Amino acid sequence: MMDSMIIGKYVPGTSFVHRLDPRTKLLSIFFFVFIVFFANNYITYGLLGIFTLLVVMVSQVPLYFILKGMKPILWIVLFTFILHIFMTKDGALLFHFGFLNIYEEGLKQGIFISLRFVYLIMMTTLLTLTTTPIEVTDGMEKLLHPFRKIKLPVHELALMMSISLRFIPTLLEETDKIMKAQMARGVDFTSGPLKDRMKAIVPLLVPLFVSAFKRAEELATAMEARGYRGGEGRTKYRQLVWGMKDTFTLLLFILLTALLVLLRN
Amino acid sequence: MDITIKELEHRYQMKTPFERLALYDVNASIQEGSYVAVIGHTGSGKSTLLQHLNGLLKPTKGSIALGDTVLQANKKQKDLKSLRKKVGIVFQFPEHQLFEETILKDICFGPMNFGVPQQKAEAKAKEMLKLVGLPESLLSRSPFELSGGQMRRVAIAGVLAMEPEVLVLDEPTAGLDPRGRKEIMDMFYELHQKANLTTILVTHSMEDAAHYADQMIVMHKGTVKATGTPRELFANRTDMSSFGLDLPETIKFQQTVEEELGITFPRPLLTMDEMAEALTALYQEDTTS
Amino acid sequence: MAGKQLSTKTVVAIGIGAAVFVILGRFVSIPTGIPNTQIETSYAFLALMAVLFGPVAGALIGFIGHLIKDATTFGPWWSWIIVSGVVGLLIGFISNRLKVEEGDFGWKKITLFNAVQAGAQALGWFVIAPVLDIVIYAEPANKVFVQGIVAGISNIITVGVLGTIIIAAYAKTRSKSGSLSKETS
Amino acid sequence: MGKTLIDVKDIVFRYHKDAEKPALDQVSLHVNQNEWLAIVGHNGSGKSTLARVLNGLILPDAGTVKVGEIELKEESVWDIRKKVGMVFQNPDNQFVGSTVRDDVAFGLENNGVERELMIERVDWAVKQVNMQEFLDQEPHHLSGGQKQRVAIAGVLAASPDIMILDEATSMLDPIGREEVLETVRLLKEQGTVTVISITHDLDEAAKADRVIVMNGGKKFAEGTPEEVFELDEQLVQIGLDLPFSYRLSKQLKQQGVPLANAHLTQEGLVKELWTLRSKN
Ligand SMILES: Nc1ncnc2c1ncn2[C@@H]1O[C@H](COP(=O)(O)OP(=O)(O)OP(=O)(O)O)[C@@H](O)[C@H]1O
Ligand SMILES: Nc1ncnc2c1ncn2[C@@H]1O[C@H](COP(=O)(O)OP(=O)(O)OP(=O)(O)O)[C@@H](O)[C@H]1O
Ligand SMILES: [Mg+2]
Ligand SMILES: [Mg+2]
Repeated sequence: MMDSMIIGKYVPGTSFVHRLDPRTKLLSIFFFVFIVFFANNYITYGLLGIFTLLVVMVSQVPLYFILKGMKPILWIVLFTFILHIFMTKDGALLFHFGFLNIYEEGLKQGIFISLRFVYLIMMTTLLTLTTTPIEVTDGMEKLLHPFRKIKLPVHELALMMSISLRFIPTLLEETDKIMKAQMARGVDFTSGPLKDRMKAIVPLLVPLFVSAFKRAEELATAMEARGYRGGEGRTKYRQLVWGMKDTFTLLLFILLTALLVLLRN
Repeated sequence: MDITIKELEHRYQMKTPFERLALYDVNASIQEGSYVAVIGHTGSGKSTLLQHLNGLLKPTKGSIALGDTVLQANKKQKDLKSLRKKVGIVFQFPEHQLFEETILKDICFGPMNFGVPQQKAEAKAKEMLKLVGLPESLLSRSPFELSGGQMRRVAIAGVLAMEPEVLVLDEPTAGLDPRGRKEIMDMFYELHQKANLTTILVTHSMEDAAHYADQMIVMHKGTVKATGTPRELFANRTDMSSFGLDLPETIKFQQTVEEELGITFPRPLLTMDEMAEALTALYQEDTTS
Repeated sequence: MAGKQLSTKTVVAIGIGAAVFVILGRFVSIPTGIPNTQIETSYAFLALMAVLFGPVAGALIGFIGHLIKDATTFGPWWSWIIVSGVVGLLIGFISNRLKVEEGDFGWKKITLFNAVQAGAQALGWFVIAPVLDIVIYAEPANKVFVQGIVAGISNIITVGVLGTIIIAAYAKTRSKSGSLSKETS
Repeated sequence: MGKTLIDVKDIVFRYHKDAEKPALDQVSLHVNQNEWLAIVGHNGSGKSTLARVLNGLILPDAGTVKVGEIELKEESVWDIRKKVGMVFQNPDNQFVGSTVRDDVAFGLENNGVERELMIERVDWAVKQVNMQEFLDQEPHHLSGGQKQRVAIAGVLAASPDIMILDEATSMLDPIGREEVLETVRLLKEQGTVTVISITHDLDEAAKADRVIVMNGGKKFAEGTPEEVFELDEQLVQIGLDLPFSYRLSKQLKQQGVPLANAHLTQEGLVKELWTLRSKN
């Protein structure tokens, strides 16, 4: 089904990375986003690169899987790279052709910034590849728990996310059905003048919304019939277990940070 | 319009890790003007098969010939629109396709997409609304103000208004009350006879299959396992249950009677009239002997 | 949102709304004929939801929907996710003025809607997105502003045309009895 | 029959204050412990509305509802919902959790049940509906019948006294339907729950202990299946049908087969046919 494409990002496994508590993974990613900026020379970028590849190896997710997932964003990386190359005009002139001038600094900056992108994306992709959406939701709920004090509706946010994930496959199937029903009534979604194509989307969207609202109403009713009345006084079935490996991972990140700080210019 | 299906295969999501073989080696022919019931366990491929009939899905192997139009694997089909006009499909829960402001507009939507002028479409809409058993006074109302059963009828009218030559019905009565179900099935049957339609009905109701169809196609795990008249097929009870299919109430009753009374009726009894007749005959035989 | 508790119905509507946002964003776009350029339908939907359910729902649908959409492709791009939330929030503020649930979406309301959506999106895409890109990802300024302006203009036009069409179409389905506007329990 | 579990007196309910016809009009009924009560009636006759009142999803405009010792009021709604579980028509729109396990636990979480007990209850309930092999499955990988069984488990886990099935099988194929009904039948026979089943399937209603017929928001008839189907043509007139065996018996009688009465089940009819034969 279409749905496997979308939620099926998760690659089942039992690797060290898979078994980490989702909180650890979320925190690590959060950390990583910051410490990437400490890198500013070849050594630090190299260090981060080795680290990233190491994590990929430990996760046992095939590298090509990650690279494939990155495809859509590759052109952004490329764009950034080119932009930097042509914009920075410091250092020695490396290449000259007509009005094109490439300087040493420009090349360096281009490479660095692109690498930073690649590292960031690889790590976040790795998170979604090794963690089920439910775990992510659980992890977020737990991490945000303290913010309840300032009236952030943490439980509700987590519930919204899990309902959303739960209904994507269902609604996707529904979209497909409505589309086919309207095509059978002569709608053409893909050809004709733009104006017609804009209009053709209405017979798809209106029924989809009507159905989504109906589902929302029925689901809300079913939830209330089962005693749902907000996060207050609720217990939780799912539990997250913090282990040695989680503490170890966080320590590793601290070590990495220290190294980066030491080795940067 | 005769329909001939040859070695049809369909794979969903071809060439992805999620590829799934939903139909294979399907062969069947449907004569113009016949009423065919397609039956089979959930997931046996009935809906997949239906969607090939107007080019919503394309064969990944094999071909389907509908009159002069031939849909073939690996061949781009140009004029799908004219095919879609000739083959109308009533999907499961068709009320989900309603979207217009008024019932009139919604029924006219299909015909007008196929180039029928507005006035003609509106006249047709009125006629169809009556046919499905709703009063004309509803025409200017919003379809979303109706009850579920009424919405179903409006959606059906929207397909009928396209005046298809082949009418494909995918479980058109699911969720209706007994009267609504019977009214709609009878309406389709009447239309089938009057307008000389070719009707293809997917149903889980063996009663409906036995009652309305003159041909049946039995699907099982993605392919056709048997074809024939209801009487031929229901004569073989063990086969039907091996395909995960129920039997019509009358046949089930026949089976119990045969087991309990230690007799065999010469043929499958498909309707209540036949059943009653056979039992009465049996009783009279007993009393006179 | 602080203080006031969200009703079950709102929570569910936001969850399902975010799901629809993801689906539209990933699978339902209108090809323009220009290669690699498509009209996104998801922001038109976001506008509809914001108009129907108000700023909190608008913000959360934009935020959660965009977050999930990104997370199921290559990983979250926070700056733009936040902007989706902001756009939903800002458009949501005119929910009470428009009252689409009552089934009328005439010229006056259309004008108001478009003024607000254009303003909200201009602020979001032209200003907030690039600034966040610079702050979070330390991207070069001229690149992100160009990016933001391109995205912003195309989204403003899309929501202006498609958003107006679908809100009007949806309003018509609600012409009389709107059961969703009623809250149980 | 056991003691009375639900007692409904003269309830009236309107969805819109200015609606000319109420959705429920002076309805009274009672439900006995451990019975199977079928509610039948045409589309829009008020069956679902009645079910919603019994679970406290809506409060009647007039009349009283008592579940056990508790009277339905704004304050008692949550206690009532603990006692009365509901399974709805659409399998998809009541599956809240991300997996079978989570969904069954949902009701328990809402009621603040301790985790240890929760794990025990979830495992027990899932076994009752024979879904233990699917604990970690996501809903879109389950069939309609399986989803409905999960919904039943979700209700059971919270150990209610009464389970209301509102056309819980009408979107299923015959096999899924049989799966679900068989599950409920077993639970009822074990004495685990009292069942109120809203259905369009008259053959299913014929197997109930008692039947209530709704028509246009009013209670049209009430009694054992035998009593109710006596009404015959009157039921057909309000959009209902008669069970298969009943129609066949009638036709046989008309054609001169001297059956003593009209049968509601195939077994009964065959038995009498057998007796008739052996007499000759
Ligand atoms: N869009 C799709 N993508 C992938 N697989 C699909 C899709 N639609 C159906 N299938 C699969 O194809 C097979 C046949 O499905 P189909 O819907 O044709 O069955 P059916 O006989 O109509 O069942 P039902 O009686 O439940 O309607 C099933 O295994 C189903 O899971
Ligand atoms: N949410 C609602 N708002 C307004 N009117 C409603 C609502 N739900 C039901 N009604 C009306 O109340 C009446 C009784 O509806 P109800 O849903 O109880 O019928 P039902 O017997 O369950 O029908 P079905 O067999 O179709 O499920 C109908 O006239 C219906 O149109
Ligand atoms: Mg099907
Ligand atoms: Mg109902």
